[in-house]
This record gives sequence, structure tokens and C-alpha cells, in this order.
Amino acid sequence: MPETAQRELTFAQAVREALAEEMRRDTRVCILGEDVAEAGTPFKVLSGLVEEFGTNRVIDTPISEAGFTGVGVGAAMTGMRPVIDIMFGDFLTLTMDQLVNQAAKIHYMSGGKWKVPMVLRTTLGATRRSAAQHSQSLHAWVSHVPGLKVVMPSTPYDAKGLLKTAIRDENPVVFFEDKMMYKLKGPVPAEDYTIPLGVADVKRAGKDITLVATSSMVQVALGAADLLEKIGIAAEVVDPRTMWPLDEQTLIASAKKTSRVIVMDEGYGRYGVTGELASVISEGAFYSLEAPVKRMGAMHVPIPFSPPLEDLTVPTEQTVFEAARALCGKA
Amino acid sequence: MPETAQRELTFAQAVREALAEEMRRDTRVCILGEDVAEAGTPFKVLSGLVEEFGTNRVIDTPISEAGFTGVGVGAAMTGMRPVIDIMFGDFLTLTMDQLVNQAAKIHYMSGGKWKVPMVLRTTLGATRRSAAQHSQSLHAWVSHVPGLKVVMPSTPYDAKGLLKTAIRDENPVVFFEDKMMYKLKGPVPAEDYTIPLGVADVKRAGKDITLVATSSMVQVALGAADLLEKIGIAAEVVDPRTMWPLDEQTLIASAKKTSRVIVMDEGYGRYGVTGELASVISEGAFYSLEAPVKRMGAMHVPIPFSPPLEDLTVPTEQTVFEAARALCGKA
Amino acid sequence: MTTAAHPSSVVSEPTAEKWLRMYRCMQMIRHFEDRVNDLYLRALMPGLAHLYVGEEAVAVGICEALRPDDYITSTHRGHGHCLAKGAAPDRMFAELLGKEAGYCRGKGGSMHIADPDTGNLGANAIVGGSAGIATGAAFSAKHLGTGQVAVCFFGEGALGQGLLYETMNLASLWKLPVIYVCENNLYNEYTHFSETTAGDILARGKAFGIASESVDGQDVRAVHAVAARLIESARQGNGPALLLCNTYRYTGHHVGDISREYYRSKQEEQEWKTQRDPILLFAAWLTGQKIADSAALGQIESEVKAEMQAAVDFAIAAPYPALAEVEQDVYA
Amino acid sequence: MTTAAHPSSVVSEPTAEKWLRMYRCMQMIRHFEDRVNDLYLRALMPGLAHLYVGEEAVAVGICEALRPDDYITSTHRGHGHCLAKGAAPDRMFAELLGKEAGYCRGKGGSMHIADPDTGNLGANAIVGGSAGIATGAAFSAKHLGTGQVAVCFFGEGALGQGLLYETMNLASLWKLPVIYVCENNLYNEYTHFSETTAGDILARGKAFGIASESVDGQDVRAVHAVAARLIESARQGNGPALLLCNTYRYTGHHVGDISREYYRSKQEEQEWKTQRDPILLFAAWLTGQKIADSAALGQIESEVKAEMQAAVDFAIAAPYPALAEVEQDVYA
Ligand SMILES: Cc1ncc(C[n+]2csc(CCOP(=O)(O)OP(=O)(O)O)c2C)c(N)n1
Ligand SMILES: Cc1ncc(C[n+]2csc(CCOP(=O)(O)OP(=O)(O)O)c2C)c(N)n1
Ligand SMILES: [Mg+2]
Ligand SMILES: [Mg+2]
Repeated sequence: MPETAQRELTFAQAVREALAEEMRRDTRVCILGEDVAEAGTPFKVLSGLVEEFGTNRVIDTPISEAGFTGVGVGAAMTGMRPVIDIMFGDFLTLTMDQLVNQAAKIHYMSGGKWKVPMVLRTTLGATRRSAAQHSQSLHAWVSHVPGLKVVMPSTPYDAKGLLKTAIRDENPVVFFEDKMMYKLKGPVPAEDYTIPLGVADVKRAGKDITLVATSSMVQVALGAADLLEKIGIAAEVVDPRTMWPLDEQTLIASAKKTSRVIVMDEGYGRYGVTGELASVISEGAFYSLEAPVKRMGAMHVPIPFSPPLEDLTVPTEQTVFEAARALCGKA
Repeated sequence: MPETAQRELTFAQAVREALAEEMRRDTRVCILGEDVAEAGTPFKVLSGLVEEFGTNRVIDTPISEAGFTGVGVGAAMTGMRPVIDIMFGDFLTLTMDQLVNQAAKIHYMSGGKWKVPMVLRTTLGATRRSAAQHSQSLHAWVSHVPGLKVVMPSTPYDAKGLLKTAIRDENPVVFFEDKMMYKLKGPVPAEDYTIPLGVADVKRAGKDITLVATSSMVQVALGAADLLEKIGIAAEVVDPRTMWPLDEQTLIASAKKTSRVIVMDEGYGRYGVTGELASVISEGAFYSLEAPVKRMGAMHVPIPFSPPLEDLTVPTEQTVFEAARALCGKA
Repeated sequence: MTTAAHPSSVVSEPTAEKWLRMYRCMQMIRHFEDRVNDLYLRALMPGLAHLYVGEEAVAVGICEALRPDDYITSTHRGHGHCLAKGAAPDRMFAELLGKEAGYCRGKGGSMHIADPDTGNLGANAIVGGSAGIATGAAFSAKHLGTGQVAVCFFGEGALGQGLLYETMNLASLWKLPVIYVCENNLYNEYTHFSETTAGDILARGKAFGIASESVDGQDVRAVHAVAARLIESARQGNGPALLLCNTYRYTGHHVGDISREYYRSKQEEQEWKTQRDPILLFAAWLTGQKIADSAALGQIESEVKAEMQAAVDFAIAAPYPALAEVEQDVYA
Repeated sequence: MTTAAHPSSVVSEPTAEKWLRMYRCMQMIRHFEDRVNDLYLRALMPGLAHLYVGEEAVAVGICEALRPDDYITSTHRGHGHCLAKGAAPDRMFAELLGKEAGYCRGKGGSMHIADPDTGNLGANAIVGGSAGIATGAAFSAKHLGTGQVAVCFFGEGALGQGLLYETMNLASLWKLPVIYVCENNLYNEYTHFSETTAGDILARGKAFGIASESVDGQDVRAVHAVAARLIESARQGNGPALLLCNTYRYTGHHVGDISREYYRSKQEEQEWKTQRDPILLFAAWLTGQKIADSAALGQIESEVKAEMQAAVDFAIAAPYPALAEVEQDVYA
């Protein structure tokens, strides 16, 4: 992070600022989604944008996720740079055909002729007491699909810089925001900056164990690293920042250095992101590893509503701390 | 496979026979899908069923994958046992909300009260010159979702036994059939049998290397094993048969025995099934492995139409043979 | 409860008893929601809830025309449907608090209350998400010959979801006994429905060959009459219907939506509450017809209030599910 | 080509030149498809293809009313749309054979031909899958003020897809210049559309506030006249339209669908081919009007035939893409 960073913004503010700056820079950028205009979304992430850019560019849609995602695809092909707002990541289910069979494939199927420079912003994360249909983290699905790029920022700084890059990218990019992180504050420089896709960030350096963490799990990893420090374990926290393109080298280098790895992600633990990250690390650092890469993801259950149950479903500082301690042989 | 197996059936015939037998056994079983009745599907898998069971039970639908999947969910909750036919696995994109947000979660969300005993049959597999929207193998997505069971038979025998079990299961089950395998022949006993979900099958025993292969990749693995035998490498071919429940123990035991593993699956190689299977094996057999588990999946590109390009996208006997030889240090 | 007869036949006009049961049920919904809001304000409720206040006549008018074994599917704004179909308030409150005594053992919460005993296939937090389920229940009813009918409640926001048209087409083709009930309360969250809904709502049903009617959703007797007729017709095998109920939600989109002036005026809210309140309108008719005097109605309201308070108290005191439950009931 | 003028004004009646261009284009489609079928029968074509034979008047009548920079989206049965919008047969054949000279460098094949130069946003193998894309192109046209119009071709089978209604609603709300063209050729694969389509097709468009008309899809002049009017209206900012073209496919669902008696009679096919053939009907009118005599028309047909054969020969001789291309163009 540059030294000039002084201002503190919330994650939501950083997202909004990225959008505002890109909309000022490029009149082709527009936003489509449910309750995005006057309401500024239920999370108020977009508050104020319609006042600056008008209802021609910040556009309230009907509750037609497939429909307006499809409109975004066509608009992106023909000169606009739409940013599609899907309120809850759970509703990706409704957009999969437009996103996967259309947006992701059009460039390739047309032999490189048509482009789909579209961003689809959506949310992830549980523990909001929203139950099974409003709590999923489904980024593994889109990460599986060639033709899509997938971004998962974990700080206000990353959110702003990565979103600006995503908007300028010529490809469909799916951008995941953790709902629970919207109020998280962090330094964000006032001057224009972007962050390239495909570059992991070491959020904390350490030598004893690597915690690879995505999105919502980065703060959990940092918290666990604090706890680990107290018992003399120096954890390195690596945030891939983008699922695709994936910065394999940084993950592998850290694993080689520490020889012990935990991979954490808030998506379901089975057939998800942790399997890929763990495999990439195992393949690249196998002979340096003291133990198998440990994976921590959401429990393989639909997210329950009941608070004490819901809290069990995602990795926490404490569970990560304990897993790391055990892995380092200090159990 | 039981010794009594004498008859040979094609994969398509085995699927049809399973359906016919279950429909005779249980009048609540019905089939919904596009062109399933008189046409018997474009693959002719269901030929003859409407003649026996009538259009009340073999039901042609409009081209409304989300709609008739949803009808299947509601029908399953209220006393029917629908089998939903989704012609190409690529069209799962259209059913994801009904399958994932509804079918998979209803039992849990209702505290165990409602059940969704529905089977969704669909296809996977490339090299049919059908291009990017008719060639995908998207089983990783549904395997990621708690509440669904996922079945991937690789032989006529398995197809029949597993489909019968799936129909009798009280949960939503997604059943994948490889389009290229419909004409494959194999022994299928005439008497009633079922195969439990969650039990892997060792398709060929060996001691030097384990080839874990799913669905379409099982034949490829067996072919590669023949090639390997010629150079003195005894490959064990393990077919998990169901992605969920997953028979971890059989995979791990084989890996411990051979100490070298290749995992093969026709889905995209990134963030897919191979990551999970490789991780399960690495976690369970880490200290027995001589080398990292190698993963082979579809190339991370939309499936191209052009035959010479398409053929490059999936693992073949030859590429698996070479990878296995290298892994065994005989390159 | 037996099949609701055709309301135009004098013999089967609802009796006083029935009218008062409906009145009680409307009061129950109103006071249930009042307690929900109170739980939220006292920070006792996990998450949010979407209140049905103002729309009571719709759920009550329709569910009163259903058999106990008929099916309903409900929405994120589902408390009214559940209560009108016969759910017990104490177990509903327990569900809203995530307690084991809840209808879903606390796993569903406000947006997922489901109950086989009252034919409730479940509230649904995916807008429009239950259209397939309701249509499928009607499919079963037809195929199993049970004579059941399914009612699919949805807000006018669900008109944006393609699934609705896919399933209306199926239901029409197959003449399934399903009633699609569109509760038009004018808003999709914070956006007026006129900004999201082109053309004509009833025409959408008719285009799929579905009998489509609209009714004043604040007039419980009118809702009941048309619902009884449509339900009976569906039960006789004449196929599905679309019923558009024009109504209004008095409070926010959810309990946390307090400052609403940016999307609708206080005056608009005030007009509905004072001039179009379904409970006041019904009470005026009941007293005018001398079915009950205002003392009797007041008595009902007090009873209901006490009952709701007791139900809340039960739920607050009830235990959470055991932690081991988190991994139970993923599979049947 | 300039904006097609309103056909009712005498001044802008298509000239003889234009009529003959349309005739040539229809012949081109017919003979293109004939060569496709031949490639299939000779086992020279990878995979399958869906022929447009019998439906030529729809694509030609409509595309003739479009500007070169107007957009179309097409379907699995897309060769006719591509040709009518100006694609070159040789590069199309090359695409069908998976050759590098094809419109998509062989990566798309028959069902994915796309070409920015002729405004072709792409054929689409997902039934109904292009409704969003066409509507989005119209969104761009409106927002960028280009005066372009988008035409979304789809078979009547796509009426089963909810996406169509979601996007019609959006287009109507936002008055987007998009024309939804429903090609009703009576069959969804092997199932008659009456088994899959409830109610009334035009009413579906109207319910969303969309101007909806039907036309004899075998009469290229009728198609052209109504299309020109609807396109011009959309271009002027009056919003979307739905145009239902009643037509018929002469051959199988795809080239491999040979025995069709189980779903439709030979007699039905014969009647359409002999009595309702769009090329024969148009030829009769052209000769009747003395715009061309049958020798002139025969001359056009021979030229087209030779052109198609040359195009096929080009494609057969063309090389496949280099193997390294498989990993190119996944990302821009
Ligand atoms: C598919 C989907 N999209 C968006 C949402 C978020 N959401 C919840 S309620 C709502 C508005 C629903 O409006 P309406 O259907 O009219 O019901 P009302 O709240 O007015 O009763 C929205 C957009 C959702 N739950 N599901
Ligand atoms: C979403 C989807 N479902 C099913 C299919 C398989 N399919 C291909 S063409 C077709 C029939 C299409 O009928 P129609 O839209 O009338 O077009 P036509 O073939 O008659 O031109 C079907 C079901 C598909 N390609 N996409
Ligand atoms: Mg509403
Ligand atoms: Mg058709």
C-alpha cells in the first residue's frame, strides 16, 4: 500500500468511489440493478451515485436477474460498459446461463471478435442471520468457468483498486463483496490507482505457517495470526485477491518458505475454492511441505438461520488459530 | 459385478431399463422433459417408455428448464417421484435456482419436514462437435452444494444400479450421463439390483499408480492402464461413482497402496472436481505419496467447435499414459 | 373445514361464525406483526423481517376458501399466509428467534416457515422462487387425484421473474389446480411497481390462457368471494387462475426500513391506513350488519393481543437447538 | 443502405432491383442449406446443423429492412439470418467445417456464427438465450444515440423461456429499439408447438405493452412491409415490437432427423412445400408483375448455385486453425 495513504474509507465507500471515478472517466459506464438508484441498494453501497449521474446511468431494474444480466451482456458487446448489481450472491443461480453460456464464451466462440467488458458485482458471506437463500458464497462456480475473471477484495484499498481495474477490463469480471465487510474501514489514497488482476498480496509476513485467505476470511486470518503470534508462531497471511487469474507463484513461494499451509475460504468446503488452492500449492510446493495443506471452508450444510448454529458454519479466528497451532505441532 | 451378469446392454438401454423398472414398481415415478415422449429424447435414451407408461407419466414439456425443474421440486414434495430430464448438462445453468436454492435446501430449511425425492438426469461430455454451449461437464457446481447428491456412472451396470437407487432416494439427486457413452456396451444382469450411493468401485486393480477417474474418464483410464501395463506399470483404476456422498476411504486406501495418483475428470480442471479429489487424497495419504497428486481435467477454455481443437481439450488415453509414465519415473 | 361453496349461492354464504373467524385471523396477523416489530426494536430478533401489516385481507380472504390439506407457497413477507393457513403463533415466533420449538427447528427463520400439517410448502426468500413448487404441488394433486388446490402467493415484484411465466404456461397447458395470487402492494422494495412493470398485469395471465381477475385486496369479503370461486373452479379441473389483489404494506420493506420518504410519501401511507384499512373496513361492515358490536370486536382484539404476547413469551423462553443439529437434516 | 422508408408511401416502394436482390438472397439461403445437407450426407461436416429451408422469407424480408449497422441475434437455426444480414457464404461454410477461415476461426461452428461487420451479434445454441443480448444491443443504441435497431430472431420454442418475458418487460419499460421476431415453424424439435404453448402468442407481447403483430412468414413482401414499419417505428423511439412469423421448416430438426413421420406427416410437409413455398410464391409474383421472367430468375438461381458450390469448395480446401489457437481468445 502506498505511503501516501492517509484517508480512511469504509469498504462500501471504497466501492462507491471506484464506481464514481470510473463513471466520471468514462460515460459508457452505467449501473443496472434492483433498487440501485434512489435507494442506493439495500446496503446503501451506491448512495449518492444517482444524484451525480442520473437515472440514465444508475438504472433501477425489475427483479429480473437473468434479464438485466443478459441486457448487460448485449450492452457490453455494443459499446457500453455496464456494471450489473446482483444484490445477493445467492441470486447468481438465476444469472448462470447469461453469465456462463453467454458472457464467458462469446469472445472465444466468436473467434475473438466480440468482447464483453462487463462487471457483475455481487455479495457473499454468512453470519448475517439471513438464512440459507441469502448467505451463500458461490464464487467457486464462476471461478470454474473459463472466460470469466473473478475478484474477491478483502480491504477497502483492494476493493477500490481492483474494481477500477475490473471496469477497465475487456472481459466479463465477477466481483464479490463480503456483506459483513461493508463497514470495515481502511486506508484508501485519494489519488487514482488501480491494482492488476492476478497479483496476490501478502497481508502479513511470517515464517512458520501460511494462511491463504480470501475475501471475508482475510480478517479472520489476520486475527488468528495475532493469536498465533502470542504463542510464538509467525503466520504469513496471503490473499490471492483474484481467483482468476490466479497468482500461483506467490502462493507456492509462501508455502515453500513456511512449509505449512492452511487455505481458508467462506464458500462451501467441498468441491470449492479451497480444493483448487490447496492443489495448486501441493503441486507446486509438495516437497517443501511438512504436512498436507489444511482446508477450512463453510460447513457442508445450507446456512441455518438460528444464530448459534449459523456461527458454527464458518471458520473463525479461534478455529483457525487452533488448526494452525495443531499443524505447527504446538497443540 | 455379480457373476450372473450375462446380458450385454448399452449404457442408454441400462438407463432406460432402470427407469422402466422403477416406473413399474412405483406409479409415483414420472418423467418430465423436452421431447421425452414420442421422440424418446434426441439421444433416444427414453425410446419406448411413453408407449408403456403413457403421456401422463412420460411428459413432454415446453423448453422451460427452470419451470419444469421447479414443478419437479413441488411434485416431489407432495407425493410424486419425478425424474427431470435436462437434455444437455449445459442447460443446468437455467435450473440452478430451482436446484440449488430450492431443491437442495428445502429439507434442511424446513427443519427436516419436507423432502424432495427428485432425480435430475442430465448429460456431460465433449468431443461431439457440439461447441461451447453443448459440451460442458458442470458436475462440479452441484457437487459443491450441500443437500444434493451427485451420481456419475461410468458403465451400463453402474448406470442401472445407481439410477434405481437415485430414484428410491429421499433427496434430490443429480445424475450425469456421458453423451459419448450411450452406445457403450457392458454386462447388466436381468434381475433387480441396486448400487448404494457413496461406494467407489475399483475398476481395475494395480499396485504402481492409482488413476482416479469419473464418468467418461473411466474408459480413458482403463485404456491408459492397458498401455501402462505394456511398459510394466500396473495401474489401479478407481471410480468414485458418486461425487457426493464421496467414498473417501477407498480413494485414500488406493493412494496409500500405490503412492502415486492421477485424478481425472472431464469437467474444467480449475476449481473443479479434481481439486477436491486430489485434496481428499493428499489429506488422507500425504505421508504415503511419492509425488503430488496430478490432476487432469478439461482445458480451461470454452469447448471449441473445430475438431482438431476440441480433441485437445480433454484427457486422452495417450496423455494419461504419458503423465502416468512420467509420474512413475519411467519417462 | 369442507370445500368452500360457491359464494353466489345463498345457502353457502359465510356464516357469522366464519366472518368472525376471519376477523380474528386478521387481528392475529396484525398483532403478530406488531410483536415482531417490537422484538426487532428491542434487538431480540436475529436478522430482519418483512411485515404483512395492511395486507391481511388477502391472506385471510384466500386461505379461508382453502381446505386444510390444500397447499400454499409463501414469500419473504410470509407471516400472514402462514397464520391464515393455520400455523400456531408460538411456534412461528420461536422460528423467528431461531429456537428449536420453531416450525423449522430454528433453521429457517422468518423467510422459510414451512409446515406440512397446514399444507404450507414454505415461505421463500427468492422472489418468485416458489412458482415452480406451487405448480408442482398442483401437478401432484392432479396426478394423484386428491382434489387439492395449490395457492402461490407472490408480490408484484415477482412479475419480473421469468419463472412465473414458464410455470403459468405449464399450469395452463396441463390444467393444473393452482391459483397464482399476486399481492400488488405497489412497491418492489424501494421502487414503485410502475417503474418495473410494463403493460398490464392481468393481460399477462390471460396471454397464457389463464383466467385472470383483480380484486380490492383491502376488502376481505371481496377477496374471499372471488378466491372461493376460482379455487372451486380449479378444484373441478378447470385449470389455473391468476388473482391480482391490490393492497398496500403499511410499514417498511422490512422492519429496518424506517425512513421511507425518499420513495413514498407519509401522506400516501396515511391515506391507506385511514381510508383503506382492511380491518377497519371489515369491522364497519360487521357492526353495520349487526354480526358483532364493537364491544365484541374489541373483545376479540384483546384476546388476540394476549395470545400474541403469550406466544412471544413462549418463544423468548424457548431454548436454541442443540449445536449438533447444525449438521442434521441436510439429507433425508 | 439507408433507413428503410415506410412501405405504404409509394415513393419508397421497393424497386425491382431490391425485389431481385431479395429473391437472390432467398435462393442463396436455399442452396446454401442444400450444400450443408450434402456435406452432412457425405460425412464431411463435424456435428449437426439445423437447416432454414422453408423459412427464407422471414430472414430476408426482415433483414432487407435493416441498416448494415443494425444488430441481429440468431439461433441454432441461424444460417438464413446470417446470410440475409450479409455474411459471405464461403466464410460461413469454413466455419461449419471448423476451419480457420470461418467467421469464428472455426471455434464457433454452425450454431455460433457471429460477425461484427454485418452487425451479427451471434447465433446462439441456448434456446431463447439471445433475448438479453439483443435487448442489450438496443439498450446501447438508445444510450449512445446511434439510431440502430436490434432484431432478436427466435423459434417459437423460445416462448418457453422465462428470459424472453423478462427482457420484453425491460424493453417495453425503457422503450428500447428491439424487434422480437418469433419464427413459428410449428415444432420445438419433435414436439408440436400447440403442446408447449398455452394461450395466445401475440397476447404475450401485448401483455408487456409491446406492439405485436403476426404475418404470413411465407410471403416475403408481407414480412418486409410489416418489418419495415415496425423497425422504423422502433428507430423513431417508439419502443419494441413483437413480430410473429408463421412459417415451416421443410426438413428435419437437424440434418440427422430423417424419419419424421412419428411427429408429423409427409402430407403436411408436402402441402407446405408445394402450396406455401416462399420462393415459388415470390417468383410467381415477380413474373406476374413482369419484374423478371422465369429465364431471368433461373439465371439468378444458377449463379447462386455456382456461387455456393465455389464457397463449399473453398471451405473444404481451407486449413484448420493451428493447434495453439485452442488456448487463444479465451480472454480479450
Ligand atoms: C430473486 C430475488 N431477487 C431479489 C431479491 C431481494 N428482494 C427481496 S424482497 C424484494 C422485493 C419484492 O417485492 P414484491 O415481490 O413486490 O414483494 P413485497 O416485498 O412488496 O411483498 C427484493 C428485490 C430476492 N429476495 N430474490
Ligand atoms: C435452453 C435450451 N433448451 C433446450 C435446447 C435443445 N434444443 C435445441 S433446438 C430446440 C427446439 C427449438 O425449437 P424452436 O425454438 O421452435 O426453434 P426451431 O428449431 O423450430 O427453429 C431444443 C429444445 C437448447 N438448445 N437450449
Ligand atoms: Mg410489492
Ligand atoms: Mg420451432
